[in-house]
Parts: sequence; structure tokens; C-alpha cells
Amino acid sequence: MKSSIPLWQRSSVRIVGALVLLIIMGGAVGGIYYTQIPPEQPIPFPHNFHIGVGAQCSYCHTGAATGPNAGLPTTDKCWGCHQQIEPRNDNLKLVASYGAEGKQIPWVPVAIQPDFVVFSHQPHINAELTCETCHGDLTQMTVAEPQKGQNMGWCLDCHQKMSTPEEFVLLSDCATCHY
Amino acid sequence: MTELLAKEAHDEKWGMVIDLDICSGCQACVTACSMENNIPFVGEDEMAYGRGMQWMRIRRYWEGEYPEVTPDYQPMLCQQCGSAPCEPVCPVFATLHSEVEKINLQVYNRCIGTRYCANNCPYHARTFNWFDYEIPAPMNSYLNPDVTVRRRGVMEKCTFCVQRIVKGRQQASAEGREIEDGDITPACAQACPTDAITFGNLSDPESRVSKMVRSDRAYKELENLGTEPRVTYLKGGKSYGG
Amino acid sequence: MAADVKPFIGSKASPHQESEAEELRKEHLMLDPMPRDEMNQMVMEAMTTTTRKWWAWVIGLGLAVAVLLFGAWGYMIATGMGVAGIRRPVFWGIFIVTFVFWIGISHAGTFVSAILRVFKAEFRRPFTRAAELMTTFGLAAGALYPLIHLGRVWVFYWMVPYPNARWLWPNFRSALVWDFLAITTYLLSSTIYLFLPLIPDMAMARDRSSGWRHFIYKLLALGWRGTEAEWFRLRKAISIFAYAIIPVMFSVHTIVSWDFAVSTVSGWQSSIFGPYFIIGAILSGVSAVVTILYILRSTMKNMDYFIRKEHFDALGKLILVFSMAWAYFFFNEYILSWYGGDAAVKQVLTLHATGPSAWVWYTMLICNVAIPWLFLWNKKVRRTPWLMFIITLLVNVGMYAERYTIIPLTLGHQRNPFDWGIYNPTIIEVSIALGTLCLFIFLYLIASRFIPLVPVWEVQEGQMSHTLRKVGKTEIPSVTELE
Amino acid sequence: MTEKISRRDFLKISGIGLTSATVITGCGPSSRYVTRQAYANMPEYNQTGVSTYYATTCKECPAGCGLIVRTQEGRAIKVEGNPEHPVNKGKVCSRGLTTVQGVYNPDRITGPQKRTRGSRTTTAMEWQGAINTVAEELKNPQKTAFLLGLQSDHLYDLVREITEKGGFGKPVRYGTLGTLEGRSTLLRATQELYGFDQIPFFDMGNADVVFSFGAHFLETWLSPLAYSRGFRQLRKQPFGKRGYIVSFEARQSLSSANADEWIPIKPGSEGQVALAIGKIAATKAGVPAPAIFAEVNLNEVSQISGISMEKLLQLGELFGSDNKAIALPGGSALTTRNGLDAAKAILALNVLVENMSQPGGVFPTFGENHTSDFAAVKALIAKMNAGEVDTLFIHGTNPVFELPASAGFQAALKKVKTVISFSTFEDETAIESDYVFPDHAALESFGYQRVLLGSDRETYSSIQPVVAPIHDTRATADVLLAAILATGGNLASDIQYTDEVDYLQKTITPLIEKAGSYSAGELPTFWSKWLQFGGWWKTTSELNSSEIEINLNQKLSFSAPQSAKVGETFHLVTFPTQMGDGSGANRPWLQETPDPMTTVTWNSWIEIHPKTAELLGIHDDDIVEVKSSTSDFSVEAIVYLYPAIRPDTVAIPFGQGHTALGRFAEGRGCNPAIVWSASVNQAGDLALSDTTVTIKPTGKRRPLARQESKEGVYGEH
Repeated sequence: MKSSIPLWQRSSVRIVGALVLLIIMGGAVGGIYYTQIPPEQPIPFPHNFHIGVGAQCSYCHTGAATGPNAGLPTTDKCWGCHQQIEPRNDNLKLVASYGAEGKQIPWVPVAIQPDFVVFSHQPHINAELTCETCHGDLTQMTVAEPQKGQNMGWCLDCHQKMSTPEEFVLLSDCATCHY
Repeated sequence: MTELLAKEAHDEKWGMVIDLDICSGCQACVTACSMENNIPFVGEDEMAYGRGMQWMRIRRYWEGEYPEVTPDYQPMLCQQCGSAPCEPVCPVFATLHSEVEKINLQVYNRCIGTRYCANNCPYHARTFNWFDYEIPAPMNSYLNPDVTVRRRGVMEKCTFCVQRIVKGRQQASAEGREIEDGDITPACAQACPTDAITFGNLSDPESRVSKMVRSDRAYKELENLGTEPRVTYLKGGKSYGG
Repeated sequence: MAADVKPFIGSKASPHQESEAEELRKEHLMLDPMPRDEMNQMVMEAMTTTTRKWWAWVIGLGLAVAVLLFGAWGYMIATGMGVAGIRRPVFWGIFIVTFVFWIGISHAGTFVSAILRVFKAEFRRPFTRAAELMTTFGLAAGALYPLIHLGRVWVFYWMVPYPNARWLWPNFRSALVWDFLAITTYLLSSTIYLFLPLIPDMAMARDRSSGWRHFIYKLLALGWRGTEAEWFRLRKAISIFAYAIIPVMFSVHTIVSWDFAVSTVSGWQSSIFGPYFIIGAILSGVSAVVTILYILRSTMKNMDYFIRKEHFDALGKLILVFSMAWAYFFFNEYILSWYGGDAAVKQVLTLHATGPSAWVWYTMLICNVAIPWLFLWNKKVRRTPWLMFIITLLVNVGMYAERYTIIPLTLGHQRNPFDWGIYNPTIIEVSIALGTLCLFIFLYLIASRFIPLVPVWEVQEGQMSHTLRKVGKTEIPSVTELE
Repeated sequence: MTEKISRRDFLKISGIGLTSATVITGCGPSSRYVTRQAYANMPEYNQTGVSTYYATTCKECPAGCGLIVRTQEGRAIKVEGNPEHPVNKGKVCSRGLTTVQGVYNPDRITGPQKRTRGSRTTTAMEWQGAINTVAEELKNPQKTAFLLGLQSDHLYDLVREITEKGGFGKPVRYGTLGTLEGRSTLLRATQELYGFDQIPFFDMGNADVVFSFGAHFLETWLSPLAYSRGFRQLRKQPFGKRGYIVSFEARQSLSSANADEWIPIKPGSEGQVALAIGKIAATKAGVPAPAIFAEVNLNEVSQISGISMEKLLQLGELFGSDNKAIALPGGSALTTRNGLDAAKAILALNVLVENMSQPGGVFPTFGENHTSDFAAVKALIAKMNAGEVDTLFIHGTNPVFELPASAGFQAALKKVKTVISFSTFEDETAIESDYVFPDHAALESFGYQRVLLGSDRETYSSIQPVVAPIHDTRATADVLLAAILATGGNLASDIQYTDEVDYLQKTITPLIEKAGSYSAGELPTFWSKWLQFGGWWKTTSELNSSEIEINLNQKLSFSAPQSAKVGETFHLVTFPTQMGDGSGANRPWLQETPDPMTTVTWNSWIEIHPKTAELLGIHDDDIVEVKSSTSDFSVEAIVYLYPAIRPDTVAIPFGQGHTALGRFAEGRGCNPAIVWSASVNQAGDLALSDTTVTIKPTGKRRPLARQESKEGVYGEH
């Protein structure tokens, strides 16, 4: 062994190491970022505007109070109002074209749970939770954005805050969400 | 709302009674369970090697010698033991007792697949996903959206159709009433052509199951192990009543 | 050094005594001192000689590990546990059998090293290192199995207690969590216990090597200079560890046995399983030490100086004793379950002897009881290394059969005959089991060229203490008795 | 009309398939976002995540049980029983439960096709072309034949109307379930002895003693769920009373297994045993034995049947005692050369104990029965062979598979110029056809079924689509009506229905006037209730205790039952399983549901008594060659050593042995129909229980996929 410079002190080794680290970290950051950005919607629906003109959430997402899913509005629902609105811009023209042809708008749901989580809106609405508790302040959003940190601990946190210790025993039961 | 929840939870203790005198052994419950709970079919070779995924199996022994020979049927499913051998051995709490329904839960997404619970179940009621079983499209269309489709490497077993229990409770609570006897029926009891399976709340002394459990024909499988099964069998056979 | 040390028996020697002394020197390593430097050189030579054959073995085994172990395991992870032969009701098969086997093997290292050290058994000196290495590598091979046998190995870390967003912890009531913790503890402590006596030897090697070897030994020697204070602390540390690791060792195998004993499986649920497993483990472990010593002796340079017939003889006696102890527990298990009258247990135990796989049970009894009892009382057999090699291999086959009987064969015949099942291991399972064997040998091969397999300083210390010392005007032997 | 119903659109269900991928973390980028298509015109009651339930009728067997199908997002999820339905009262059997596996079966025919006979090459067609083809074929009524299944459904009624008005030959019906239970023999015997034109309703539930002569009332007999309910009722009578069942048959079936006594009698001797029991019972009751029973020689019967005299007397006295007794004529008694007389003897037992139209007795049912027998099929085959059939329409049956090979249907089919199948699957018959114009699957179609068996009241069970058709299929009734319209001429003016739903509505209009479980002022309301409740039926039981005069003073003559040479030939019993007529074999969960008696899955087997097997040197899981002793046909079957069968009898289940019908059915087990003897009994039914076979080991082995542990249950290693 001629060289007296230890392995870890060689610059080439250090550069390669740094690069590998960078790629791994970058991949992780990119992956996380990718899951956090809102997906591309067929029409960049401006939630803030519709709330601004006084639309209730349940006007379009009708199922929340009565069932597991809040649901996404049909073209009919959009067309009901938009028929009377002049298609001033491209997006409105898109709505008009969907409406006129009676085609469905392929909305991409944003607030979804993995398949092993059973979530029902109904009990949460009955417990008088508001929509923005989980879906964020939509007056500030155009398209719906996924909310950060909605993991199991977040669910449990809220269940604990909203209940007495005895109730929490029941509300933290696995079968509340998983079966 | 929360009051109702707490009250109900204290009142729930689901149990099943299977009357072996009228159980004909026809296997309709087995099919019903499989169709309700997204149980995959595994094919001939795997079945031959004891890897069938049926949550419910009908044990058939033969009694007597020809010509007095007769089969002895006993539907075997997870007994939802009150003191379940499977629970303490799971290293990650993937199987545990539920506080609300008082049944054994199997949390698929927590399971890491040690299969210890299955070894420790004296009823052999647990099945393991040896592979990712494919249900060829479009046959996957009939999968029940209320029940998780399990992937390879996790344990599964009868859940007393917990999805139906939860739905029934939510329905009752939405209607502002308590769950009534007979509101909730698991798929097996619903299908059973001779109504040999009865399901209900054991903590209600007036429920049908509670009455049947007090029958002098009632027994529990491997009771001496102290597992406190929630499934009660009513003795049948030709000696009874005839 | 050799000049001022004289074997005590040979000090005032008649010709007859001379030859007797020569005999004894041949017989006992401790009485056959060698100049320190020469001995160091011998060990260094053994360590640095890498023949072509050795390379062939290393490469071959490396490939075997890659294919048999990691290839098969990877295939199993990608496809599902179903590629193994386990089925309902036999949910545990070869994986757990091999797991218990390796944990058992790993026992003897500590037993031989720590217990014999605590009891100051002098014959231990040349092979403590070999035994300790066996412990560590056996554990390394065995500790893979709790991972291999998981249905979803990618979430194995859920068994580790750590704070997480799900508010979930492992279930401390589960024997598998105890297992996990016990094995981790044992692996850690046995590695430290291996490392402590290695420090002076590393320093020795450091001073006699150059290049990358020098670099590595320098790191591992932790700057050992051999001062009195260092020796004092080292002895203290070794002695603390030797005492401390014994209960750990006992607990580990007890806990492994609890995986079975705390269950409701008839044939497992037994209060005797703790000691039964420990005895079995020591029996298989000591046998494995003999197997390894034989291989070391016949393949490595200069090893026949260090490892002599006396060692085979002594270990042979140990094996005989443990075989008897094992038979006692085995007998106990049967007599008590017969006396207890639990029909299910009785049925299981009867089926072991009469069922379709009864040959496994008979293999177990022949290899574990009949063969040691028939042969090991004989000194000639005990002193014939190749015979000992075969016998100890067979004992380990027997111990494997014991675990096979206890795990899949017991599981297959539980309380309800309708659900009985015969377990057929598949090629994948066997391949993984063989893969870990290859891994063990591979690690051992690599280690044999990295660290001195003989604790040189301990041997030298022993030889020193078996010389005569002057106390006042009389010469007395340092150690009064040789075993 | 289908447009009206296809209001549910399909959710992209790829998410379900991807479940496995998301189980690890739930946040894999690939499965993070699922594109969902909103409903184009979502009705207010149909909400994502909420199930909708539709009532319809099970089409898996001819019983006509009412179903409630759970649907969600336009997919049929689960089949449940209709609790209101008079046949099954909310219960459902394995076959019905797997209906959805038929609808979503990957091996369905996806559209009309022109085929090359005998091969699997197909050419896709347009429906217009299909209709033109049918129209062309309909122009020649004399040389056109219809072969339909056993279902007494709207299609049969429509075809009958078409054939009557258009001058076609009467439609021929065939189904193995009918054959196995000797349905037309039973009908003939009822007509001749009881004098009414229906298969009677046997009120098992209210009886005290049931003598079953091979009736598989828990498996497939007539209306299995109705009789399963009867079985329960029998066992759970008020005040803890428990009915007693005695079953006579050579091989213990599930029904016999649940009987209190199983009498393994020699196949073919059932009729004489019934007579003997009648004679003893009459003596016990202290009445003179009617002529029909009087002349039977008890010793002879004991000898023929293998029942000891003592047992015979005991049973006869049990039947004749004060209990309410009933005798059930089942398949194994009826499908022999003496079948008709056996049926009469058994039916006469009911007259003897005076249970006609009494609770716990035998009742006439409702509506006319149009069962057809094997003789009609034989006549059709003869016509085909004679070149008198140019066009054959086949719907709801699979004759190439179901008919005995010795009947020669497949050869006769070659003489038919055009064979048109309406099968939803590529079954054995579809492969031998020129065209397949696939009908909708069960849960996609409209219709009704007249319930003729198993209901205690007049019942029409409605069929409605619960999901939109997933393939380019079309209702056969629609195809026929469209073709008739295209043909024009007299037929088109006689058959004035615009489509299937129009036909249904016109057919059920008379029901509005009848008092049923609901009433409606006009058709649209009636129609919606008809669909909502799953049919129409009377509110209360209509089993009335009208007097029926029956003359028992006739004589029956029995020829000696077919005998098997000891150790050489064996009686072959063919019994039905959950596969029914074989069409269930492509439902993977029916395959995987264990057979109740043997726990075997995914295969068929031959049941041999262990002692017989020992004599023949045959072991469990050996493959043996089963050869008909009257013809050259043989099949290979895997041996199951079955302790509950006569040593001189072997048994093979029906339903497996498909050479077509999709990936789940093909190449499994054997089809016993191949070795059936094609002889018929006096009523024209196939005398398949007379089949005797020889058994020869082939030296091959194949382990059966059984759920039981062979070692644990039988002590074998």
C-alpha cells in the first residue's frame, strides 16, 4: 500500500459519496414532493371563487352528511349554473363544452384514503366537524390541495381531543377504521 | 351522539350460535363468506396442499360403520375468543380485541406475517396469504369495497363481518335508535338455507343468541382451554330428540 | 522466554520420567511451551496464508450465499411465502427449525468460552476464540430467520419499539418481541465478548503486519500497548463479561423456547422447554465446536500444535454428559405428559413415534442418544479426531431432527384430526437453510484469515502459569493440577 | 329499454386491483390519485360509496329463488336472498351466491360471433348481422327447432308463443337437473295417479315422518332452498317436536346424511320397497291394503332390496303409525327402468296415509308444467339425423356436455345446417355451433320466471338487470323479436312485441287484476313494484285442502332391477353437486367450495366403498377407468374411498369434465354422462340409474384437492 492518504480522505471518494447521498436525498425529496402536489385536474376548478360567491360545500359534495363519500359533482350540477354564464375564458369554455355534450368531467379526487382505511364522512359531520378541519381552508385554494401530515397519528390526535378518555378507548379501536 | 356511542359500545358483545341439529353441512355459508369478504380462490394445487383461504370451513368426520355410517358436520370459523390465544403472541398488535364489538380484530395493514397467531389458534381458524392471489379482470369487479383486499404476507380470518356491524351501528345511530336484535347479520347466517346460524348481541339477555346460549344443548369448542369462545354450538345428531 | 521456563515435571528427571515428560508435553499444549515470538509467527502465518483452494472456497461459498440465500430469499419476498412448503396448520417450518438450530449452535461458543473461563478450565485456552466466533456467526446466520420467515419483511421494524406517528408500539406480551430483544442483546454482548480478548492479539498482529492489514489491526487494537493498567482493565472487563454473558445465554435460549412453550399448541406448552432447549443447545453447540476444531486442525497451518487430542477428549466427555442430560429432559417430557393425561399432547407425542414422519424422530434419538452413549465413553474414540468429527456432525443432525420434530411435526397434528397436515419442505426453503450454512462457513473462512483463531496471549498465559516458579528457595508449580 | 337502465356508469375500479400496492404505505405515487368518472346523470338515490340493492331472480337453476343484489358504483357486489320471496325467504345457496362470478367471468363471450364448428376460431359480427342471420333461419319453420333449458321463464313462454303462431315444432327442453331427479317421470306419475298436471308440492315441514326415496332435497331436488326450509321446519316443530327422516338410496347423499336413518338399498328396488312399506303400513293402520300394495311379496322385496325383513317391518310400521307421514319420490328411484311404477308406488304411499292436501302432505301446485323429457330429445336427435332440422337454436342448455354420449347428439348436430347458440360462455355446444349470439348474463337481463316448484302460492319472480351489460351482448328475446320483425310476414303481425320489456309488461298485465301482495292501478306503477319486490305473488299460502279422488286399485308391475355382477360390474350412481347441470363449473368459488360429503374441490371423483376398493386393489387417489358395461364409452376418474356407499355401487358427481367453458372449468374431472346408458323408462326419462360400469385401475395417481386431512380423518398416511 503505497499511498499514505487514507481512503476516506481521498477527494474522489468523497465526491462520489456526496453524489450518492445527494441522489438518494433528492429522490426522497422528489418522491415526497410528488405525493404532496395537487394532481392535474381536467379543469382547474377555483374553489375560492365558488365559496366567494356563496356556494356551500355540500351543494356540490352532496354525500358528506348522509354517507361515507362526499362525492364529486356531476356535469349536470356544473351546467345547471354555468348554462347561464357566458364562457369568458378557456376554462369556462371547457365547462361549456362538457356541459353541452353532456360528457362527464373526469375529476381527480384529492382527499383519498388508502384502501385499508375505511373512512365515512357521516359520523364526522354528525360530530359537527367542519369541512376545513380536514380539507384545509378552501377559500385560499383554487384546485383542492392535499393536506399535509394526515397520517394515523393525526386521526388519533383529533379523536382524543374530541372525546373523553372512556370514549377515546372506543374511538381508538382498530376496527374504527381498519377491517 | 357520543353518549350514544359510549352506551352502545358497552352494550355490544357479538356472538353466534350454530345449531348442529339443523346444520345440513351444505357449505352455503362457506361460499357466502367468501363472496362477502373478498376471499381469493387459490386453485386446485394450493387447495390440495391445505392452503385454501376459506374463513369458514365445515369439518366433516364420519361416525359409525357402514351401513350406520353418517357424517358429523361442524362449521368451524374464528371463535372470536374472549381470551384469545392469538392475541398475546402477535408482536405488533395486528390481532387484538376490539373495545367496541368485543371481537378479535385482524388489522391487515399492521400484520407483518409472523404466523404465530395461526400456530397458536387451537381452531385453525386463520388463513395466510401465501401469495398475491389474482382475481382476473373483470372478475375483480365484484370485490366488496367495504373489505380490504389483502396482499401477500398477511394473516386473515373471520371478522364476524365487522363491516356489517359497523354499518349497522352507523345506520342505527343515524336513525337515532339502538341496534335491534336481527339488525346485523353476517353473510354466513344470512345465506344459511336452514337458518342454523344465529347472530346477535350476547350482552342483551333477551336477544335470540343469549336465549340459545342458555340451551342445555349448548357447548363451546375446546372450552377447556379457557379461550372463552363467542361461538356456541348446539349439539345435534341423531340421538337428540328422536 | 522459553529459556527461563521449564516444565515442572521435567525438572528433576530420571530417564523414565524424561520419557513420561515427553509424553505429557506431546499430550498437553500447556506443557509444550514454545517461544513467544515463534508462536506469534505461527499464528500470523496461519492467518496470512491464503491458498488457491481457500480462494476457491471463498468464492464458491460467496456465490452460494448470493444464490442460495439471497437469491432464494429475494424470490420469496417477491412472490410470497407460498414458495415455502408451509401450509395450514404447519405455519412454521424449516425457517424456524433452522433458526432454533443456529441459536443453539451459537450457545456453545459462550458456554465453552465463558463458563470454562469462569471455572478456569485450562483446556479451553486454545479454542475459546474459535468458539466465540462460532457464537457470533451462528447468531448472525440465525438472526436472519426472524426476518426471513416474515410474510412482510419490509415492515420488520414494526417489531422495534420506536416512537412513531401511528401511536403504535410493539406488543410486549408477545414472545416474539422478547425473542427479538433477547437475540439483539445476545448478538451485541457476544460480539463484545468476542472482541475484548481479541484486543491484545490485534495489537500483536498490528505489530507484525503491514499494509491494509496493519491499517485494520491498528483500528481494531484500539491503541493497545500492553501496559499493566491496560491488562488489568482488560482482565476485569473480560471477567465481568464472562459472568454477565452466562445469564444472557441462558435467557436467550429460554426465550427461544418460550416462543413455543407459552403457546396453546399441544406438545409445545410445556414448563420443561426452557432447560430442555438450553441443554439441547449446548449439546449441539459443543458438538459444533468439535466439528469446527477438526476442520481448523486439518485445514489451517500450524493448528495441530494448538488443537490436540486432549481437547477432543475433553469436549467428548462434555458431549457425553450433555447427551445424557438431554435424554433426561426428553424422558421427562414424555413421562410427564403421559402422567398429565392430556389426550391431545399424548396424541402428538405418540404420532411423533408412529406417524408418517416417524423416521425424523428416530433419527433424533439415534443421533442424540444412541451414538454418543455407544461411542463417547471410549477414550480411543474420543481421541480420534475424525471419528469425533463424524459423531459431532451426527449429533447436530440429531439436534436438527429434534427441532424438526418439535416444530412442523407437532404443528401438523393438533387437536382436530380434520385439520392435520403434512409438511413438505420446498427447494426454496432448503436452499435458504443451506444458504445460511454457507453464510456461516463463508464468514468463518473470511474471519480465519483476518483474526487469530487462537487467542495467542491466552495460550501463552496458560503455558506461563503451568511452569515452575520460585517461591523463596523452593520451586512450586503454578498450577497444581492438570485435568 | 336497456338504455333506460344503464344509468349507472362504471367507476374506474383499477383502484381495487391496486389495493395490494397501496397496503404498504398508502402513499405510493402510482396509486395516489385515482381518476374517477362522475356519474353523467346520477340519480339522487345513487351515491358514491353507498350501496343500492335490486331485487331479481336467480337463474342458476330452475328453482327461481328471489335475490337481492347489492350493487355499488354500478357493480354487482353480492348476492343475497330476497326475504319476501315465497321460495327461498331470504336464503341463498352456493350456486346463487356465485352468480356474480358468472357475470364478471373473464371467459364470457363478448359479442356476437360466427364460428368454425369444432374449433375455437371465431369472427366477430355486428348485432345487425346477427339479427339478419336469425331472421333468415326463421323463414323455414318446419325445419327449425328450438332446444331450451329447464327454466320456465319468459323466454320459454315467448318461444312457445312464436312456435305456436309460426308453425314451428314444439320447443324441446333439456336440463340435467331434471334428468337426475326424473322430473318428467314424476310429472307423468302425478298425472296418472293423482290426476293433476303439475309436480306436486311436498309439505315436508309439517310432516312428522319423511320417507325419502333418493330425493336430494338439500342439494338440487326440485327447489332446494324451499325444501331446506322444509327440513328446518321439520326438525324445529313447535313444542320441541322433531321430525324423523328415513332415506333410501344406494349412495349416501347430503340429504341422506341429514336423515335419521339411511337405508342403503339396491338401486332400482325403490318401487318395490315402497309397495312393501305400503302393505305393512296398511296392516299397521288396520286398513285393508289397497290393490296397488296388496300383491307385493315382502320376502322377495327384502331379498331384492337388501333390507332385512325386520327392518322392513319396522319402517313400514313407522310409516303407518299415527304420525303424519310423507313419501318423497327422488331421482334415484325414478331414473330406472321401473321408474314410472316406482314413482306411482311412492306417490301411492302418500295416498295411503291420507296426507293428500293435508298439512304435512302433498299438494297440487300452480300453473301448468311444461317439462319435457329425454324421449323428446331423442326424437329431436332422430329428426336431426334424418336431416329434417336445418336450423337449431340452443339456449340455456349445453346438450353436448349434458346428454349421454350414447345418445349421439354430437353426431346428429353435424347434420344440422345452422346451429345458433345463445350461450354467454364458450361451452361445449357453442364450440359445435355456427353462430353464438350471446345473451346477457343473469344479472344483466330482464325477464321473469314462473315458479312451479317449491312455492306454496302462485308466484311470478321478476328478473331485472342490476348492472349494465359489460359486454356487447343482447337479450335473446330481443334478438328473436327483432328477427321476427325483420322477417315480416304473418309471424311479424302475430307477434306484436316491440322488445323484451314490452313482452314482459304485456304478459304480466293480467296480474294487475289478480289480488297479490301489492296492488297497482295501472301498469307503470305495477311494473315498478314488480321490479322493486322482485316479482308478484299471493299474500297467503294457497295450499288448500281440496278433496282429490285417487284410485289405488291399480296394479304395478316391476321388472327385476338391473343387477351388477359381484366384483365385476357396479351400479353407477350419478349425483348432483353445487355445479348443478355443469354450468357452475366455471365459477371459481363453486369449484373451491368443498363438496359437503367428501370435501373435495376443483375436481370430480368416483366414490368406492373401501372394502370394494380393497378387493379390487384400488387405493385412494388412484385413477381408474370407468367403462360402461353396455357401450364402449369410458371415463377416467380419481378414487375417493367413501364409507357411505353400497359395496356394489360406485358414484360420480355430475358437473365436471368440461372440455370447454373457460379456464376454471376446462380439464377437470370427468363427465359421467359419457358412460350413462341411453335407455329410457316408461315415462321417457333417461334410465341413468340402470347404468352399470366396470372399473379398472390405470396405474396412474393424482391426489384429490380435499379439505379434510386424509391422515386425520381416515388414519391413512
